[in-house]
Amino acid sequence: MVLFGVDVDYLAFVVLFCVGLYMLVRKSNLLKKLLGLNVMETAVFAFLVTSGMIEGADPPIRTAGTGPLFANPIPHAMVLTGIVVAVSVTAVALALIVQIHAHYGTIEVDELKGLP
Amino acid sequence: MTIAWSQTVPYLVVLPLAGAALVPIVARRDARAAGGFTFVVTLVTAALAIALTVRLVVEGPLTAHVGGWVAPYGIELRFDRLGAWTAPLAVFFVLVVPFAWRYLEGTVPRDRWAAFYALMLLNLGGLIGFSLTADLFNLFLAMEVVSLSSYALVAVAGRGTAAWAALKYLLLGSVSSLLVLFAVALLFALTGSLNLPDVAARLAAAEPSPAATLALASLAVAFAVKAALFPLHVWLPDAHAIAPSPVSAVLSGLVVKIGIVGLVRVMELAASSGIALDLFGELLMVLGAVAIVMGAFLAIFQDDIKLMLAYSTISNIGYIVLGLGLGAPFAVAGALVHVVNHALIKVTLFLAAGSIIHQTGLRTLTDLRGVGRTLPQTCAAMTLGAIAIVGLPPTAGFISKWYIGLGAFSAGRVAYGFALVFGALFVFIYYVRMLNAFYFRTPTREEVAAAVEPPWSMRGPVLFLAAACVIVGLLGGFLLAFIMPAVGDLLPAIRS
Amino acid sequence: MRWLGLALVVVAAATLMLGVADLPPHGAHDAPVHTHVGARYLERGVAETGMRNLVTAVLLVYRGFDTFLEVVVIFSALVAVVALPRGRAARSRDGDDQPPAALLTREGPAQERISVSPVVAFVVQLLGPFIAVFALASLYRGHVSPGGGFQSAAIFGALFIALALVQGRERAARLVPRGARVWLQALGPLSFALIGGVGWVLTGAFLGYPAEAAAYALREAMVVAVEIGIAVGGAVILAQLFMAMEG
Amino acid sequence: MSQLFDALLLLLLIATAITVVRATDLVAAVVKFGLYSLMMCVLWQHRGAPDVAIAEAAVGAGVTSVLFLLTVARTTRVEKP
Repeated sequence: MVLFGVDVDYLAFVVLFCVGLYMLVRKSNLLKKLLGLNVMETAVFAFLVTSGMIEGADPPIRTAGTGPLFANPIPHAMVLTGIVVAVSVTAVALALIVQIHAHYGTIEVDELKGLP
Repeated sequence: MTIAWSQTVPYLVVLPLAGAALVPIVARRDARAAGGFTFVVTLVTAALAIALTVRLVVEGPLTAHVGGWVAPYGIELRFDRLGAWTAPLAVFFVLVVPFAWRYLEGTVPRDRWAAFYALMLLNLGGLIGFSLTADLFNLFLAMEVVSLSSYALVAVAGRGTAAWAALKYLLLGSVSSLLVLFAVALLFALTGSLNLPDVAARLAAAEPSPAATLALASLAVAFAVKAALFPLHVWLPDAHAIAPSPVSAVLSGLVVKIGIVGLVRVMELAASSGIALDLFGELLMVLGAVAIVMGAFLAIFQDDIKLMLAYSTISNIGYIVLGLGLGAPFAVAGALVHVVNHALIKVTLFLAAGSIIHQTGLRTLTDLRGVGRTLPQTCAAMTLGAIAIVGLPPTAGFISKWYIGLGAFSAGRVAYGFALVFGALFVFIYYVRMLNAFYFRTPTREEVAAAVEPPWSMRGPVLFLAAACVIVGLLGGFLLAFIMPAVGDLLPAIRS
Repeated sequence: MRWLGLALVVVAAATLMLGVADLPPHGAHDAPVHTHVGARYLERGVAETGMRNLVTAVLLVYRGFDTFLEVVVIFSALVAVVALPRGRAARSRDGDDQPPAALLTREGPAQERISVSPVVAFVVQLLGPFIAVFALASLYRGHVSPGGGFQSAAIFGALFIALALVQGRERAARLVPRGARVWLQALGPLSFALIGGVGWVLTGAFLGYPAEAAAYALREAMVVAVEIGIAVGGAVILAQLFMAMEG
Repeated sequence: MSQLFDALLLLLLIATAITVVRATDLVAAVVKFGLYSLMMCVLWQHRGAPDVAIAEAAVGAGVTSVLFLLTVARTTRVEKP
């Protein structure tokens, strides 16, 4: 579907990306920032999956009774890998947030800035 | 069947990474054994890298097709003249790891040593993978290995302040990684390929599109964050100053260089796809010049020696970026040589500073007055490093900065030449300040008066590196001659 | 400062919009993305790799080096989380925060672990074996149907977490023997290094798989070894990440 | 039909993402994020990526949400305005 010359799906992903970016830069709470980062990541993944699809195509699994059109398998492999990377970074960030809270007693950036 | 040298290139990446997976197993018996094991792994990696560099000189660039799939259908690793910087890279790790053996005692709890050594090896493997791969998505993954291990290494010494510095680093670093992933996705959507030369060829064949320019621009911004280029440097000082000193040496000397390697890749991509990045070269020059002056200026006001060295890194990244942006052959060659030279000097300085901090427990210039009398060897190494980073002949810093300056004047960019001179002046001021405190003031703290030289496992690497600062300076011509053939491929990006 | 953030979002939105406006609309089968590398994989992948699921073929065979780095990334995450000191229960300095353990029940006493409704516990225990079978099937059938090493790891990891939540961490932890953990968590990178080395000896290229028809069984064995490495290693790492975060 | 479904799903995704931004209760925010991930996984299944959908359901919605909840339990539940 194309609207104002822009593919609606890509438009939606830009909106999702920016919602995540907004959460990352404007929210003071570290957990909220991290959620924002995850929303941004998912938006990029969605962009990848969508760029690899073909209208009316089957998943890239060539068993009997499928075809003749198949979705591109490379973006799927990239997104699978990307999901693992995303959860890895998130886990490390969360472990750091727990430490920050144990030390400073807050996870609000506005409050952390004033502390030594 | 003879085994081709080129097909051993993947082992440069695999050896340290598989070694990292083994470190926790080795450490189960004795945490110290992990240190020895890590040292052996870095040693083997460095030996392979040096052997490959020799092959490179003899028979030209080596290309490995992982899994036997020829590009663009598989992942390609290229060991070329730019990729050869992985040899000094691995050698630095060979020196940093023994330094860490004794340094960790008393600074990092014993039950975290295994994690520390594993993270160091992961960092090394990621750095090598990032420098050698010719595949966009592989580049992203190697970058994530480097970044993730760097975030953890900053926090490894464990107080909450370190965690906060690490998290700031992580948040900015993740945005930068996400930009890279987005750019990779865009380039893939445009060309259907991930292999760098193939992507460039297909972009060149297609009609010029804003999407391709956007992809290159977001790659450039992302790598500028990783390189801590001036307005995007905010994460660097805290993270590099708070980390344990061996980690600071690695982060400040080596990890920021992935940003530079990334920028070089963007330049290659732009050059061979014919996408004119009109503002790109100008922007690099302006930001580089500002970074030189601002980094050096901010360093003057630091009392904490590690914070001072961290700001000096921002300034030196400015030199490299300015050199790349100038686009004159001398300047680009100087910049590429400075990547290695700055790594050498900064590792020397951070390890020497780490020795001083480790032996005295103090880290500000005010507290460290007179330390030159009680730690003469370590401070001599620090002095050599300082002379090298100011760029006085005959040290390693001289030749690269000289060529960047020469490039600026030969390109008619006199203003940038003066930025360089100003930067050097500030750098001179803050190192004179340091040397003054070390040698010409009387100790005010009894820790300084009672300090003794560190054990040989720490002193050895520091003295060796300090000597290397001079030797590399004397042999600087060889480095330039080695890198010159690679410069030609980069130039059209800026000239166009 | 706050306006700077908002301006950044607006600028990013405008730039991205300009960038994607220029892309070919998605879903067209003749876009460049579908006619180059992906098309070749779809065309020859089944013959070259013996796998009908081409995503698995890309992950393990064509772009195996990516997957190697992927298992290294998640291994790094585990090492990183372990490297951080065991945080004790956070000391709350603010009066309005609730004590952590009362989080999901609100009225529970502070020492009690998060309590779970008996219905949920029963359902999880009832479904547990079936989920495990699904995870195994997704590993075993990964080359002909959706699934594969990593998906299987993800399902096993999620199952472990569900069990730990309803049965208590101690009982779940017994599923992953303490002594074997250091080996199991390293299984991903190690299996890749090992099989990659075998491939290097056999074919001359790291992570190469012998293509001759006679070596069919050997190739299968190599692929299965890597898949098991990814699945077991990934699942153990996810389980340990959970246990480390639970404190 | 398919296009309508897609458009509806995309709108719902955006709406859910915005509710994540607006939630001041962090448990609610995480649960909404889990919902967002699950809807994303439906979208991918619909786009011919069942492999990715499985992984996203187990990791994106499952493991990530649990790790977030554990962190909320060990830090604080309320986001300060």
